[in-house]
Amino acid sequence: MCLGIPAQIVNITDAENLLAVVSVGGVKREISLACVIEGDSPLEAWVGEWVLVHVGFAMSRIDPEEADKTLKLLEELGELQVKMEDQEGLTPEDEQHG
Amino acid sequence: MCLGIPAQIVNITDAENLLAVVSVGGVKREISLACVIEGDSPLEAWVGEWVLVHVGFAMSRIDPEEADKTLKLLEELGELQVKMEDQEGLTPEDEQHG
Amino acid sequence: MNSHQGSRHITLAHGGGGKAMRDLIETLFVRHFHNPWLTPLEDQARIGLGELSPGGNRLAFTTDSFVVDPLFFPGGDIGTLAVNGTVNDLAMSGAQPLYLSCGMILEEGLSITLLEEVVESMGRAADAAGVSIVTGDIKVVPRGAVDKLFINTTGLGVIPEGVHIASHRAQPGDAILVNGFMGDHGAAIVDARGDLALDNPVESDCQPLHGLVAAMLAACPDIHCLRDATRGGVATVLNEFVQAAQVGMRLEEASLPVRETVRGVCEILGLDPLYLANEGKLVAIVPAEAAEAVLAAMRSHPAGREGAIIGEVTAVPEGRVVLATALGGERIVDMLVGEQLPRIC
Amino acid sequence: MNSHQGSRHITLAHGGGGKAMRDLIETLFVRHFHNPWLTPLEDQARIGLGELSPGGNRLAFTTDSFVVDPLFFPGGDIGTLAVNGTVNDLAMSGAQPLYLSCGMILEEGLSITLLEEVVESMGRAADAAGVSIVTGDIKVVPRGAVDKLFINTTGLGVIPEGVHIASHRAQPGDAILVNGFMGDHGAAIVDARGDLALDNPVESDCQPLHGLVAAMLAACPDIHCLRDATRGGVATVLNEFVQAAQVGMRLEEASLPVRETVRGVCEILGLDPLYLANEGKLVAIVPAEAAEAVLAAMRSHPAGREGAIIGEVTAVPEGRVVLATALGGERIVDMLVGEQLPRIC
Amino acid sequence: MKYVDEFRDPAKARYLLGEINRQIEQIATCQVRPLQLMEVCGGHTHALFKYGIETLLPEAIELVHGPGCPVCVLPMGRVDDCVALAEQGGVIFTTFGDPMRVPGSRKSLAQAKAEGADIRMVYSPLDALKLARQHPEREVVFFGLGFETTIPSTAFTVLQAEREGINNFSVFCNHITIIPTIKAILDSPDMQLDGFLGPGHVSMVIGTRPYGFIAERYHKPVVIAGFEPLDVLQAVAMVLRQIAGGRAEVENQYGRVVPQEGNRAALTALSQVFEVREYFEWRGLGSIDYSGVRLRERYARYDAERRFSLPNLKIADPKACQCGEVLKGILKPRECKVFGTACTPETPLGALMVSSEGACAAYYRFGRLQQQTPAHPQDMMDRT
Amino acid sequence: MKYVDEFRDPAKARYLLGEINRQIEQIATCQVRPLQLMEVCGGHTHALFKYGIETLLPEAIELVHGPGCPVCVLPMGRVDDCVALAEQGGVIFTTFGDPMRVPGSRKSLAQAKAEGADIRMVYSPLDALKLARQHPEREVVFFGLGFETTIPSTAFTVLQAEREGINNFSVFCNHITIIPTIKAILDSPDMQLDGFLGPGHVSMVIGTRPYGFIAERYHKPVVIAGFEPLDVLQAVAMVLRQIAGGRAEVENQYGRVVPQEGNRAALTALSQVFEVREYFEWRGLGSIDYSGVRLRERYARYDAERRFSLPNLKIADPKACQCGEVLKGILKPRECKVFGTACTPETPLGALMVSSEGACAAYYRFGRLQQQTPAHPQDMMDRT
Ligand code: SF4
Ligand code: SF4
Ligand SMILES: [Mg+2]
Ligand SMILES: [Mg+2]
Ligand SMILES: [Mg+2]
Ligand SMILES: [Mg+2]
Ligand SMILES: [Mg+2]
Ligand SMILES: [Mg+2]
Ligand SMILES: [Mg+2]
Ligand SMILES: [Mg+2]
Ligand SMILES: [Mg+2]
Ligand SMILES: [Mg+2]
Repeated sequence: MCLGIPAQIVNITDAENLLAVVSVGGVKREISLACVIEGDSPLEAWVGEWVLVHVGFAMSRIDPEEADKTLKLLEELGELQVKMEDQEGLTPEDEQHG
Repeated sequence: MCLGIPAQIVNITDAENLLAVVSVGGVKREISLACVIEGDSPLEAWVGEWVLVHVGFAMSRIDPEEADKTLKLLEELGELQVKMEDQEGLTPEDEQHG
Repeated sequence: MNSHQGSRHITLAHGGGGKAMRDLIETLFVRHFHNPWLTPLEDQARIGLGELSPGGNRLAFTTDSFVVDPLFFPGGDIGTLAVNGTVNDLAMSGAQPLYLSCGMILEEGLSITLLEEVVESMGRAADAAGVSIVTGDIKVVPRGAVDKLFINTTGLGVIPEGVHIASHRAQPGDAILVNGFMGDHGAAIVDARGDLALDNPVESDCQPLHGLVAAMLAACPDIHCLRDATRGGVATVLNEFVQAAQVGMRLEEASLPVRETVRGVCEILGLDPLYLANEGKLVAIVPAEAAEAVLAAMRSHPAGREGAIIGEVTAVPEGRVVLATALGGERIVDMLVGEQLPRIC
Repeated sequence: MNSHQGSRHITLAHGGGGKAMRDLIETLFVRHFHNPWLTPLEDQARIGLGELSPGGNRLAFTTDSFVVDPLFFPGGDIGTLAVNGTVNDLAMSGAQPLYLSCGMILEEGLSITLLEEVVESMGRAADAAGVSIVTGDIKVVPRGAVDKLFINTTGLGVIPEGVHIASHRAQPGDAILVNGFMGDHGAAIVDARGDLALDNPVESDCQPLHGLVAAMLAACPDIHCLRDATRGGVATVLNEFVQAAQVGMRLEEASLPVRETVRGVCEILGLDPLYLANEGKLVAIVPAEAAEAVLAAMRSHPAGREGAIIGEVTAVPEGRVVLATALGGERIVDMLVGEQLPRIC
Repeated sequence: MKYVDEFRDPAKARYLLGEINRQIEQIATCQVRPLQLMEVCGGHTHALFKYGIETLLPEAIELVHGPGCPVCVLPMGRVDDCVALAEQGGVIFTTFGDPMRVPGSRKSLAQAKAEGADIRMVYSPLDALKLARQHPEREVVFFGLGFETTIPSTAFTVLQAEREGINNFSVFCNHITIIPTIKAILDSPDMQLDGFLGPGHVSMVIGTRPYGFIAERYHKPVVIAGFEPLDVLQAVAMVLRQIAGGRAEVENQYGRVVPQEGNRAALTALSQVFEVREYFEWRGLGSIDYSGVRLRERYARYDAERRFSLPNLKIADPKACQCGEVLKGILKPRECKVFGTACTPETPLGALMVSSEGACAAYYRFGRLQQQTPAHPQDMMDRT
Repeated sequence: MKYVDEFRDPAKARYLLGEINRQIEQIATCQVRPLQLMEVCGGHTHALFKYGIETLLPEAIELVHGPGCPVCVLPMGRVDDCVALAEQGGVIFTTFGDPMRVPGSRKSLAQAKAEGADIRMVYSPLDALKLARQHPEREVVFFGLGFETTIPSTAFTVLQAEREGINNFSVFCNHITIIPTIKAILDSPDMQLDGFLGPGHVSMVIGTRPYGFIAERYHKPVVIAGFEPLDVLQAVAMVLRQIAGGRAEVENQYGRVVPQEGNRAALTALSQVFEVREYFEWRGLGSIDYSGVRLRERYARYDAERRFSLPNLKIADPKACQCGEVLKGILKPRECKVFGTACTPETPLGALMVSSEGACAAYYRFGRLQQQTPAHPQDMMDRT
């Protein structure tokens, strides 16, 4: 459930109603920031940020460090695997349908 | 102004609202007799009568005797003319654009 | 039609290019139109030029859209109209009509039963006219974007060598013929929706005319002009002819064939049968010396029983159609300006 | 257009068969479509069979109605679509497209300026594609009975001898090609009406493809299958092929050309570019040994710059299109059921 | 068709033409100038052209096409009011087909319909009432148009609406009456008429007596005439016979339809619902006293003029338009400066070019023949 | 596209598959029966099929497609209510595209639209509110559908309507919550699950804590997962690692989007506008306590259930339909008696055949391959 897409905030269009424009691969749409704003932090600070958009609302700020962490972990896994395979004399392809 | 057509009353469809069906060359339509009914003479008596119809209302009962009278008069005129032409040795055609 | 179970109505999916459309085409159209050109369901029908050349040396190619409302009317429906209308436009060049395309635009929510009636009726009309519907297209548009159902048919036929029918060929002295009562179709549908509340026994004259044309060509291969008198009626066709050929015409009011009931409709609504639409009537201009032979050929064909010579081509007044009234007077029969509206005054 | 003085809108009179219609045809259509077949304004165009036979031995004959909403969209309009759509259906048989008919259904009240824009655009597209619009028809229906303007075009072309393109000819081992980015048209119009409030830089790929097809045929006269991937997209065409030829297909996800912006539209709305409509894209099935030559021919033609080999025909699974995902997994690419609807989940 | 075909008999027409020619010979004026007979009614104008009657009449008779087409005399401001009504949200504007193309200052009803107004053509005011019954959530306005022939049907429809308690129906009343207008024409100083064909269908409602003043005060013959060719020809012969005999009377050629006393039921309904307006504006003729009617106060809720606010502007006829002169018989249509050039049936400047009863449209459609063909050399520009 | 393409990298997927296979080798159960992992969320089901992930996973893992597609679990009676609302005069019924084709007892929304109901697809509840603003004379009803991911957006829209004083807008609330449902499944006696992929987008709203009971009380591992292929594969690997290590914890694979504490602003709005229902009916699963929400009394005027009278009938699922068993993982889609025969995407009997997240539709569309081709002999009927 709940199709969500990462989108980058391009500009604020209606600060009063918390509306901003996001871009997804160059396609733009106005969405609401109502679900991610707390207190009265300046809206402009959101420009350039990535958010997860669902039914026209930003529902979460995407954390770039967490994303990097995940990807780095997987890279390390790959390196580890290469080492193990070298030891076992197996190629990863053979394991694929394991 | 005032396109009117002779139509024959075929049957009464709604006595209360004075509606009847007329026929014009076999084409039928419901019309109102409101403009030709006076007092409460029986509507059925109108079936078979010819009326002059305008915008969905019978506006006049057509008098068959008067119609005959007009046509007879023209026939007599024709007979008279033939006699005169016989006297004058003229054909009616020659006079046409006279 | 298993895939429409529980849905007797057209939905946008039927026009989406996917499975629902494919099923509709196969269960409805291929079934009623079945022929070897259509069945491969390619994007285009392919017709050997060799199949065409024995019939003549030129293709006739014509298109019409059909938007009649109501879809079913006394004497026909949009399907018979769509086939016969295009068959007739082909026939008016002297061509043997052979192949038709069929483009349908359907309104979301249209009853599939109704659609099938129309498709079946097209199939029957095509069989009767000896033509094959060899390629087609379906579009479905959202409710309200079209009024129920429109059909386009486009036709191909082959014109025999030596036949040169063209509107500019009318010559002074030529005879003017029609193949029967004028205005039946127009009178039949003028109130088929019932707004004017007429109870009207007139039926549309919708019929294919190529058989009749073939019979007429047999009697006189040099027919000068032919046109089916559809929208705008006989008056419009004659005006097109006098303008194209730079001649005049003189019609005899007394010889114009009009059904009593059609006269009735015209009297009631203040219309003129010369401008009423026909769907099975043609106007022919033939050399004077061939007029009686063509008339005889017409009258011996079922589509021309009440055929008549209605006037002749004249040198003057150039570009004008004159009607000699029964009374001996004259008037001009002009192009229709605007639509013919029901009159009360 | 003197006769429309004071009325910049289509009225029912423009479809009445009378003077207003005649004027509209002469001032608008004849002007923008001008060619020797149309100008006589007969009920049918006449085309010498002799003009056709040098080009090949079979006619291709196809019809499509165009109902796009909005009428004008990024990269084209209903007029360019109506010409190129039918040109492409002809081209998919290998034919040289030659003649088009044009049936227009207009809504009472339509702006004549807008109509002229469309007609002009059709004229330009026809010139660009080298085809002549030789016969036509106009119907005007009461306001509300049609949404502004629909066009039917029906086309004629000649198929060169020796070319035998048919959907049942796909054979295991054949290569599957497309001539560029998928889904541009569908992505361009999915929100051209603005209901979904997207600000969308995608333009329709609307273009004629017969030049490209000629170049491909020059590289390989034995192209097995060709189809333009319009409604239902590439997925639908491939499914039609596997069913007609009783073969299977295997696509490589990684080789599918999709524009970044089209991916964006698909991500936002939950759509699949394989099912998005194209108006200038074809799918070709060619013998494996000719694949590289055809690809090279494609890429050297302006309409095929981003052409790609996207997969191959397989023996099994019969009747099924399989996609090998970039990840190494597999899934079936089925016929579209229903329309593609924007999703949120 | 009975009461139609018998009255189109060519043989009898020939007798009548013979009679007409004989009468002409006995009228002295004819040696000096053509006799000017006005057919008041547009129905006669239509019949004259439809049957080519003018081409059969001798040169010595010149027919002047009078103001008796309710469409032709509709002022531009009233057309604008119609359009304004039709364009109000929620309104279904119902009308006979005839006025659809009459130009207003901005647009005609046909154009308003093309642009989206809900305008429906009806055959009868009862059809408009039916629409009101079917669409209780809408306001149905009926465009009441016509002379005394038509007024009673509108009156009965209003009475029926009241009887049924229908409240979403109203009449935009443009009904006019013929007698004050004939009087205005007779009083016009630049006018020289020798006799009148009286309007047959108006007369079946109002009877023959109201024309008495024409004979008595203005000493012009009047013959109430039917609309078939024989009716028209016989009426012409009867007028000529009066002139030849030095008489000026009201005669009734159309006895089969027109009773001397008119139609009492119709007149009762008419005066129950309507009252005379102090004046009414006619296209080309200007304001004519007591020439229009309006709904009485008691029926105010059926009166669209009271129910809706209307622009109600007096719009001057286009400068080039000479409809007024043509209506009064001072100019023949072809003598109007814009006839056939700026003013054609496709782009009418004046209302006379719109309605099929309008003299200009009739001349343009049916009458151009004589201008172009030498077939009838006796036809001069001023008589066809 | 950023945050998308990186997470579809085939090389990294291979590493993860290697890791998964290694973990499998260390799990004893796998020698006896396949491990059953439930992906709760339909978004995961969709991703599994879209990327062909199931065809890559070892036989020893069986994915059970859970109840997390709000369209699939919509009971027939609620669809009927939607149709009834949409068919009320004056109503504009707005909905996401997804539920358009779900069968009701008489018809689907798509059919109702084809038959004339004014049903419009929207991308956002704010678009529905915009329609209400544009059509003050109409009643705009928004079909509120979805789990905690979607509820806050509906809540904010209601608050916005209140702020603007828009009174012709209401929500037909079918929002449901995932936790009680997972609990119901875990309590089901015929259920044998070894671990869960947690719903990533629900969790970005509710956070990770609410899943604690699964680990603590039922001793099953839970990994909150994203929706890209690497997310799913990594989450599977993480679940396996917990099983292999004998752990049962709530872990978060989707840290870039899901904060441990969830989204406070969203949760505040949610509980301001909505309150938990005592029970809610799910298709196939029957009534589940506290599994739905409704608008609070304070927002009654935005509640379509209070504003309109609805049939509100409980319609039994078709007899042949086994959606419930499939939803609980007891049957695989292909084991349903009507799969592919009476029930296909064109003529769906159950909702699982409609939505692209429905397990049956996914199997039918993407999954038939393995049944027909010998290319993957290791695929058994019960696992594809
Ligand atoms: S030509 Fe036109 S403007 Fe002149 S009098 Fe006739 S209708 Fe009026
Ligand atoms: S096949 Fe149909 S009825 Fe059976 S479980 Fe799937 S959706 Fe439900
Ligand atoms: Mg045609
Ligand atoms: Mg035609
Ligand atoms: Mg024709
Ligand atoms: Mg097509
Ligand atoms: Mg409709
Ligand atoms: Mg086609
Ligand atoms: Mg096409
Ligand atoms: Mg195609
Ligand atoms: Mg045509
Ligand atoms: Mg429209």
